[in-house]
Amino acid sequence: MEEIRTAFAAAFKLIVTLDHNLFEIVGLSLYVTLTAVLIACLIGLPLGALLAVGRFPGRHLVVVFINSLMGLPPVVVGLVVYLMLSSAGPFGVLQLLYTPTAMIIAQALLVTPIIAALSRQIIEALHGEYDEMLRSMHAGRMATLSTLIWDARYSLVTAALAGLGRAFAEVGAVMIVGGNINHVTRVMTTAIALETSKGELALALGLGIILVGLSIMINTALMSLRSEMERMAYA
Amino acid sequence: MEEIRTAFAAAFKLIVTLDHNLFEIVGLSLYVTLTAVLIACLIGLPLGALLAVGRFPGRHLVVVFINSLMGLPPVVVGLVVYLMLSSAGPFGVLQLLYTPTAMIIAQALLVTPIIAALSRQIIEALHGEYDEMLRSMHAGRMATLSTLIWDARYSLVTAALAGLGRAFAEVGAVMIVGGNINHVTRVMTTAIALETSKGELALALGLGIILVGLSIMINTALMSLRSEMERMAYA
Amino acid sequence: MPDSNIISLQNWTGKPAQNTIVQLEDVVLDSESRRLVDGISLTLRSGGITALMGSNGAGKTLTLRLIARLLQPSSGIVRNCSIEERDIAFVFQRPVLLRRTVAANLLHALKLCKVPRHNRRERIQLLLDISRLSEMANSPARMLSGGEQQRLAMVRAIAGNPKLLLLDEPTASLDPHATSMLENLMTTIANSGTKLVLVTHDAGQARRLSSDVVFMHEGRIAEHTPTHQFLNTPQSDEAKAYLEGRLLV
Amino acid sequence: MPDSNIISLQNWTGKPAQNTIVQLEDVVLDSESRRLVDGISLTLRSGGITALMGSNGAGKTLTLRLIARLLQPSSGIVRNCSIEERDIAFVFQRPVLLRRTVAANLLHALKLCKVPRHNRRERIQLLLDISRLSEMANSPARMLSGGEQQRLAMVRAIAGNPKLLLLDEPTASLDPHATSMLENLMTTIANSGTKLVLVTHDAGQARRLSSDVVFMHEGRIAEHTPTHQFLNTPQSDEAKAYLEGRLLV
Amino acid sequence: ADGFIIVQSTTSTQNSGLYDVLLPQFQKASGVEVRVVAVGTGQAIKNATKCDGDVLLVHAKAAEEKFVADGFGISRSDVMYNDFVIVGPAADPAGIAGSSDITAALKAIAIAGAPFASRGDDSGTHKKELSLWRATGYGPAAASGTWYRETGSGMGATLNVGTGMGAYVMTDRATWIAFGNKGGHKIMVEGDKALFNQYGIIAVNPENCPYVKSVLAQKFIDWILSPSGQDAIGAYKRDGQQLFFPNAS
Ligand SMILES: Nc1ncnc2c1ncn2[C@@H]1O[C@H](COP(=O)(O)OP(=O)(O)OP(=O)(O)O)[C@@H](O)[C@H]1O
Ligand SMILES: Nc1ncnc2c1ncn2[C@@H]1O[C@H](COP(=O)(O)OP(=O)(O)OP(=O)(O)O)[C@@H](O)[C@H]1O
Ligand SMILES: [Mg+2]
Ligand SMILES: [Mg+2]
Repeated sequence: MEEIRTAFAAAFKLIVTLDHNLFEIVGLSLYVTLTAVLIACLIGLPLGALLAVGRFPGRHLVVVFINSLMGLPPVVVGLVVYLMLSSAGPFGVLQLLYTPTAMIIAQALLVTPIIAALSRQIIEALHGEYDEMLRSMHAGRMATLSTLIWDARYSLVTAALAGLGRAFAEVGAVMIVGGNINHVTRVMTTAIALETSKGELALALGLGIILVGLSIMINTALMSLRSEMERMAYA
Repeated sequence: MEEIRTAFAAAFKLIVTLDHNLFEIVGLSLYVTLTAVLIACLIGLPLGALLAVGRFPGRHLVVVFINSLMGLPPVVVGLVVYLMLSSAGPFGVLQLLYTPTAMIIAQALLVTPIIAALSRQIIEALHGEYDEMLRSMHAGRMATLSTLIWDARYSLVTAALAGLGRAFAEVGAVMIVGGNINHVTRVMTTAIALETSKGELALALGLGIILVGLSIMINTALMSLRSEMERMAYA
Repeated sequence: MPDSNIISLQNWTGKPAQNTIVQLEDVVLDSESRRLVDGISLTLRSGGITALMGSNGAGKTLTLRLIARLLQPSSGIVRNCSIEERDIAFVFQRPVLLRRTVAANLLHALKLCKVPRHNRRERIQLLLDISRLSEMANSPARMLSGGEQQRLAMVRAIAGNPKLLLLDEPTASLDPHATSMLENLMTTIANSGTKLVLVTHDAGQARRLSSDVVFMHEGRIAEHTPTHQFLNTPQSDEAKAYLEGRLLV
Repeated sequence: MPDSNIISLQNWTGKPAQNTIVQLEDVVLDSESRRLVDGISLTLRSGGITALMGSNGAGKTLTLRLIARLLQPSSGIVRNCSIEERDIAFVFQRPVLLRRTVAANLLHALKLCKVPRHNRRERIQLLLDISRLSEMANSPARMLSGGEQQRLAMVRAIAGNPKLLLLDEPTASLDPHATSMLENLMTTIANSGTKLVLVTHDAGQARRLSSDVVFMHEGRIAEHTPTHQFLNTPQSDEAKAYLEGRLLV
Repeated sequence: ADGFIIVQSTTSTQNSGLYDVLLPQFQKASGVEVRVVAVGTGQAIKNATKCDGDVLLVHAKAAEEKFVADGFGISRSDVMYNDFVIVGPAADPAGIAGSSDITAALKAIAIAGAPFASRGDDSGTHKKELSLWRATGYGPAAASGTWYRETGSGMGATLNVGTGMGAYVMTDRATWIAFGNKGGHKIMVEGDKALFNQYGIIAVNPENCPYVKSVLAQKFIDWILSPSGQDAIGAYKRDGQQLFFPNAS
């Protein structure tokens, strides 16, 4: 329990001393996570919308499959990406293993199903309401998707935040494909895992506190942006 | 790449030989995960509904906070639960560390915010539609919550599945509080992590394939149950 | 919908005496950009039907919502006298039905009204008979036709024997037969001591049912007079224009 | 809503010639439990207004949805002749509006109709004028009053100059002035060669506007006759009962 | 079983499979179940400090002695040893294959700037590696992020990185022999006396830790130090090679 007190002190100290290592790690965490979530949104949102709207055979199976992929184990994703990118693998020539790019790929793979599954749910609900209206106005496939995504955008923020949370907290996959290499691919979560394995529980917790603090900051920023947009939309 | 072929072979062999260890591990995984998600639903659904419906001061902050907690790092949750349950910790007398119960606690902590945040989103949308109707019928707080949860139940399944996915794939927290003890607290994900650290990548991947297969089976079962219920509701 | 049903359904507890049940005093409702309800004062006494008329956007629905306390006024007072909040029922202009069957919608309402378990079955059947929806008892409520939905919303609202019933264009999408049945039902309910406030654009309906008309224009009450007087010799220019189907410029 | 607006809005391309535009042949629609539309055959020719009448639940809305191809018939054929699917517009009984401003709802419709970018602004203003919603152009559409929403849905539907306009009780919640304006608008549109199918429970409205009445009963067409004949000497018992506000037992 | 104890252990003993043969033998002899928590040496010591274990089995002599001196453990005994080796890619960019001089080999790596994956996790192995670097006069910390890669993870993970990026790695022999993802890597340097690796065992002190099962813990320690335990260690082979050499005094 004493560790928890010490942890806050450690977190505080790291921040006020503007610890250089900390900033490097935080910066890389943000870069990797935000890029991965952005990619996941770009793929997951339209995919979710398509699954919500489309009426193709096997749609139900695809939905169940995507839902299941929310339970994709990070270690497995890490391993598959590792095998793909390793020098012996098919994309070995790119020499991406143990780079931030590899970490982004792994996280995007993990997060895309989450965003797709959740946005499928959200957009399906809206589609139930809009379907006949849009069809009576002869909206094509693209127009239907964009109208639904746009009108559901405030709800979709929550789906994106769920993806962000997963990516931000993720350690198993980035550890394998990034290697947690100091100054190169070390991010907040892998640093926490490292300090834990060293038995530096207070420091690990301190980093954890900073990570949660960051998460709160990002969420606050996004939610303010969202309410600001909501306000502006009718200003 | 060859590993991926080998992995499928390994997975196949484990299954057809009815490997005893595998069944033990799968059983524990299912027990821990399903119990944790059940607890998380029992707390998270009403909490989400309350946040969707309630109009108390600071509600917005609580919503942002719960959204942020979707990004709670498993290692941090693991550490906190560890410190609580450790013999030196406040709940040391219970001697729960390195037991499945400890793993359930850690996973429930991780998953509750996810279910709460997502169900808040889903129920808020429904509440926008039902609010005046329910108030005009003088529904009390409890009746409002139960009506909303019941009428949103098919959508809430997706929130529960997201939580299930997270719990099922989770390794960092259960590793710390469970200790990955053979025959006692070893689950699918910790077994995969162990095989990875042994360099047995094909076996690790094979276990991962089985895990994903299980996830698909659970999702299929739940979605069929859902459509069955949907059909029955109006039979 | 034989009359005997309607009578046996209702066990109206209010008495026909003319005691005040709701009072609005100088009620104002502002949106961010403009004044929507502009200083309404109104006293509703028990029994009888008051018609609430006025152009689209005059503020009729908002006034009903203020009376039902679904909205808080920006200023002014809405006061209940001799009735409690739970004695007020509302039939919305665009009824929202639960994603359940017709019968389950009624059951839900009965539960909220704390109708004892053993009475519910019988009560549901009665309400289904009144609304002529028995055949659709097990259909999803949201698949009903427009008029059927409106009828369901009506019987759902009277499930709890309210003392004040707020009706927002309840016959707008009903066929002639259903309209006349519903008008009979409204009269019966009003005669048993329940107060009805009826929003309608149908002057004939106001004439047939209401004792007095509150006429609204741009958020204000332009006139409040007995029905025959309102329809034959409207006082305000706005009311004259409204009744003639003209636009007041 | 001066008449000049209405005329300048429309650049109706259809000619008043009486060519067939939609044909229904023995159309049946079944739900899991019962037959909802029961063998409808109907030919719609361009121009003029056809009223579609019948009790609540008779199948009027379903018939419109079948014509608009929003529903697939269980059997039978719905055929478009000389018009394409995109020439059909629909005003729903309970209009669904986008979660956007009034103006944005119209803009969305104009984009879907492929109105060129530089014409949109002007066009929106025109539609706002017709519906008298200019002042609310920037309000969220879903906050409009019932009647205002119905007016918005109407102008949204005519944004693309349809050749067949399906109207499901479009004046149900309009005030008298808005009703007469909308009736004028419907006449103007019909005169310019667009076919209107108007669901209404208002015999007076049918008399004022329509040339013929399709009367439905329990999913079937009970009679299809010129309006004056339908209203004065209805052939079927069902229509007689309907017009008298009786229930046919 | 007659109860169980928890052993906080380093990972190499677990990953090499030693426990899988050792523990069943002990359980058969004593009826006591042994539950192994295999974590980094630092974490194992920390966990034991917090009384979350009955026995500590690691390989970091200085830290172990401090653990005992601080009163957390009763006494420390040598159990077994093996040795560290340097593994590297077949291409051998630093040209150190076959060397038995660790200092020279590390120097060669530093001069060549050949990738070297260090655990960088303060584990026993990492501490040993740092002490070996100190002897060379090269401070690898300055090169961290370039050719010197601190993986900040366990032995297995570091080996995965090493084989993945073609880097040299220092590992204990047991882990290497049992390791499944060797890729093209081979042992490059072995046999230097400085590479000696001693494992010790400690019973957690019950004076600080009320829940510690001292009696069972001592039973396990006594057995492992006894001839039957030591013989079992010596008999354990993978691919025909002995992984650990018992040396209890
Ligand atoms: N939440 C709101 N925010 C802003 N304006 C609103 C809101 N609700 C209603 N209004 C506006 O207030 C005015 C009055 O609305 P109300 O719904 O009371 O009209 P009404 O008299 O019931 O009309 P109708 O006959 O069309 O139903 C309308 O112009 C409407 O656009
Ligand atoms: N999807 C559906 N499944 C089952 N029954 C349906 C469905 N949609 C409509 N119905 C039923 O079909 C009948 C006809 O519905 P429809 O909406 O066409 O009536 P309508 O003539 O438009 O009536 P109203 O005047 O009340 O609007 C109704 O009894 C309705 O309950
Ligand atoms: Mg209204
Ligand atoms: Mg209809």
